[in-house]
Amino acid sequence: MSDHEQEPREAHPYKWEMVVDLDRCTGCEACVVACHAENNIRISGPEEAAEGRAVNWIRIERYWEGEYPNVKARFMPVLCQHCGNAPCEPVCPVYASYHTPDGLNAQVYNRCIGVRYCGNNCPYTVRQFNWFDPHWDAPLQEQLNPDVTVRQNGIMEKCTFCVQRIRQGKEQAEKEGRRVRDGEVTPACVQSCPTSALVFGDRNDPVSRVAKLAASDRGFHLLEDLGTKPAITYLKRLP
Amino acid sequence: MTIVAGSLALAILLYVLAVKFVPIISVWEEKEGLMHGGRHE
Amino acid sequence: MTNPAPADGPQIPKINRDLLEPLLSTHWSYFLLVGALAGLVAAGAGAWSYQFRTGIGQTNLHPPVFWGVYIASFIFWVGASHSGTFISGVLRLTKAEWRRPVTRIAELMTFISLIIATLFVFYHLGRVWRWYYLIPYPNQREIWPNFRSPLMWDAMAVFTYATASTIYLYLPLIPDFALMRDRIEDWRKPLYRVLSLGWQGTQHQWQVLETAMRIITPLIVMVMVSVHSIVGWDFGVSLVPAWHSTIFAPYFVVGAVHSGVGLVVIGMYILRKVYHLEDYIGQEHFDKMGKLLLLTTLGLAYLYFAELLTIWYGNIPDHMWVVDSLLSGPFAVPFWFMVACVYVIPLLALTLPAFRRRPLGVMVIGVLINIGMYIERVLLIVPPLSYPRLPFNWDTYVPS
Amino acid sequence: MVDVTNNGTTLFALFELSAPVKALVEKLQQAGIPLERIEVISPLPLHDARVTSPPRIPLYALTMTGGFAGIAVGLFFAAGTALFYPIMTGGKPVVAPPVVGIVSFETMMLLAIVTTFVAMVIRLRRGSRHAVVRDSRIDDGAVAVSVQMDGGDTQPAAVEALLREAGAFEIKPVRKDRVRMRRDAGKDAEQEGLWLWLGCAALALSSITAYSRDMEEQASYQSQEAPRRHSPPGSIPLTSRAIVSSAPVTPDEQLAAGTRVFRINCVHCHGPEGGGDGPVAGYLRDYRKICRPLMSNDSPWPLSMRS
Repeated sequence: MSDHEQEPREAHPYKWEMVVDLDRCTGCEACVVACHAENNIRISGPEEAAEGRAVNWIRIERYWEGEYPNVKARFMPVLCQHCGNAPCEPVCPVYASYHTPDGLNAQVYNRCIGVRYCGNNCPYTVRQFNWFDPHWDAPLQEQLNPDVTVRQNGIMEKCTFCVQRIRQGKEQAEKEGRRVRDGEVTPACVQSCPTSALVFGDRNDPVSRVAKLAASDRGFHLLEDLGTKPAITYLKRLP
Repeated sequence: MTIVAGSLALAILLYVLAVKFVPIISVWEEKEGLMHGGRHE
Repeated sequence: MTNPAPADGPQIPKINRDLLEPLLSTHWSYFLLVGALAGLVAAGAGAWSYQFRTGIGQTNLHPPVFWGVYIASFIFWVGASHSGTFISGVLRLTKAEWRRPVTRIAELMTFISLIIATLFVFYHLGRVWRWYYLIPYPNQREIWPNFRSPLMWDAMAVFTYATASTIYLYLPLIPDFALMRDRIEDWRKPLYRVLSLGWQGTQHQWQVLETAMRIITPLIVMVMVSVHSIVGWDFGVSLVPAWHSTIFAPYFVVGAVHSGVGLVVIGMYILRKVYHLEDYIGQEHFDKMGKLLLLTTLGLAYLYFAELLTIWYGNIPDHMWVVDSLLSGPFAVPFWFMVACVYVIPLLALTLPAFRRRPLGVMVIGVLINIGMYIERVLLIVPPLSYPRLPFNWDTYVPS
Repeated sequence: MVDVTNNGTTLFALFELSAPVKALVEKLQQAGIPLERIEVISPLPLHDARVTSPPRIPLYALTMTGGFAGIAVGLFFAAGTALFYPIMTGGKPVVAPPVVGIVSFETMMLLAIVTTFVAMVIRLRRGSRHAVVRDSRIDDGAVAVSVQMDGGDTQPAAVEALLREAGAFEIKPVRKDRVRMRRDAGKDAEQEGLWLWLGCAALALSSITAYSRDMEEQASYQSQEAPRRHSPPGSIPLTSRAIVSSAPVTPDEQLAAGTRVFRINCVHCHGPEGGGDGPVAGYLRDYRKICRPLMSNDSPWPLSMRS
């Protein structure tokens, strides 16, 4: 019997990546809501949000383009870039932050002891810290996703590319003896995006949508010059 | 802030307590200094 | 020695009497002070337990500023711990005679500062009840610390330094413990008997002790340099704008010595006043300490200038945001106050020989330097974190 | 080591700090007293009386040894253990030379200093068994020289003369029982030390075990559990992570799937062959009881699973 998990890691076939088409993004924040619902992200409430502690694994940054009357709002969804050379990983003293063979930056919650160095060292500031124990107002705790851990007070968390969906898809595919099909696995944000600005898939699959789009000449990476090799490609037509 | 202030107080407290257990000037080194030429004022 | 000092007879008993006096008699105000301090400590402990139960959120930290006053205090106290090692270690190495009355004061400070510094690591942890994840021992969790993390180097360095400085405090204490064992007849006697390790004062014992101190002194000086270098690298190796700098390690070491010497001056002054040690700690000592402070002031100013100059001249926007916020932005007031406390005032005052011979004056400079250095540590941490590379969520933070 | 209880006399003389101790010791040696029976006790190190010291102390060598051991520990921590579980983080190599250097430096220093200290303590304690009387006047600025003699007739007188000549302001013989008492005091100190260390260890232990908190103990975790309804017994989940296939499966496939599950979840105790010899089994209290059904031939366990 050929055990899949005994194969050498280098031979692992997936590399999960995302493409964000800024020309399509309308800033509707459906992805943010979907992410909250899928990943049991705690509700901060207005007071904490005012203190800057609102937790969003994906946030829409808004920039203004042009001078006053001809001004245009531009939106940029920013989530964990799942860097190939992630600055958050080597600084973790307990391996809570590490690199999976699939190219994800994993965050192992129950290892984390909350030194918060990763949060400082992330140039995209997408890592979130649990300042208090999470809570949900009355009916909301009924909709928690049983596939996702509730993170406790004192640990770091961040976008996982909905790793629970990825694993489900991979197990299903493995059971049927095939690779994961393009579009079979979608994180919640991608699934909910009404304009299909977000595309997710396996970059190692040359015919996947994500691989084709990432090769587009509109593509750029966020803070590319830092050498972090982000797994998210932004598309934007330059004027 | 209270924690920071409390820690400063703890540092001083430990020092104050240590003064009661340990001579704050090394006695034998002071004697040795005396032997080495008595530069005392 | 070839030329023994003549007729030391009455002087040595006087040393014994004077230096053991603080251990034997206690003024009522001492208990008042202990009580007041214990009250403050209890308040701090209460605050910590509250933070423990509710969460780190009580610190007012919030993204993007993940580190705040705790880490600043940690750096400050580790820096303060350099007092003992620098003064007693370096001066012992150079066989400076005037070190004698100062070493113990400084070594005690090292020891206590390190305890406090370690505490701040624990305050800082999000899940402090899981701190043992950092210890490398085989366990059923199959968790092993990541030695590539600067924080791991930090933990090891501080542990090494704490162990070494405890030993370093203890070694020259052994003969004094023996003295106290013979002179003090109360409940402390058994303690001293244990701690004096059966010290008799035989030449064999002296030789062993002096050999050990000769070996350990240079080692601990090296450890001292490495410890604050590593604390500096905590910041230097990161990608955060204005942290990512090669100068951090030497800058941290010199800064640590700066505030450490300042602290020792404060301690010297207070102990001298309270226990009437004017015969032992003279103006000469304050003069020498003042010169040391002048030296570290100049060194630190040089390094700080080099750091700011390169950022300013390079004019990389990411870094300039931080520097602008210090020079003229929201952090300008504490920044310029810090510059005055740490650099300008000490420089002006300590260059005057007449000023250096006034213990009170040098002590005030020590206080200013330490206040300034504490502010400097906070400014080192908060402004760079407040201006991440993506300008979307710039935000500062005020400690609670 | 000198046996201080033999039948002889011990003379104990007090001098001014400025007395020519070195010359005295040399004269005593010429008078036939072996060096190890002369002890000079002083309140501060007398660098010129070093004649009395035993051969050089191997502290430097021990420090070096400790340092090298420390380097080895550092290498093991930073490089060795990284190779056991090669986890890549952020593009850093599994064995990163600068890191190995930093970690090894700290462990080297740690072990070097601690070794030196421990060696010194051992030497000090051994030295203190030379057992001589301590006089409080020593601390007030005197040097004491004690000479042990093994019972010759003329020796005490000759030695006493030498001591006087060197300027002793007091000479007294020391009784044997006095000397022995000192040794017992040393024993007491050792016992007290033991209790002190035990107390410290107990304190440290209690501080470690004071608190424990887990996600599982939190209300927030239970709130996640509450709305989940239990499915009827025997039902098969449709969309969970459990592996369910709509396609009909052959017995062989089932067996393979079962083997896989067994290998993931059971092998640790039950062993690869179901023999109860897994690596964890030895740690279980009644592991034979647990594994017996699997070892017997009439057990329902499919022994054909071996592959």
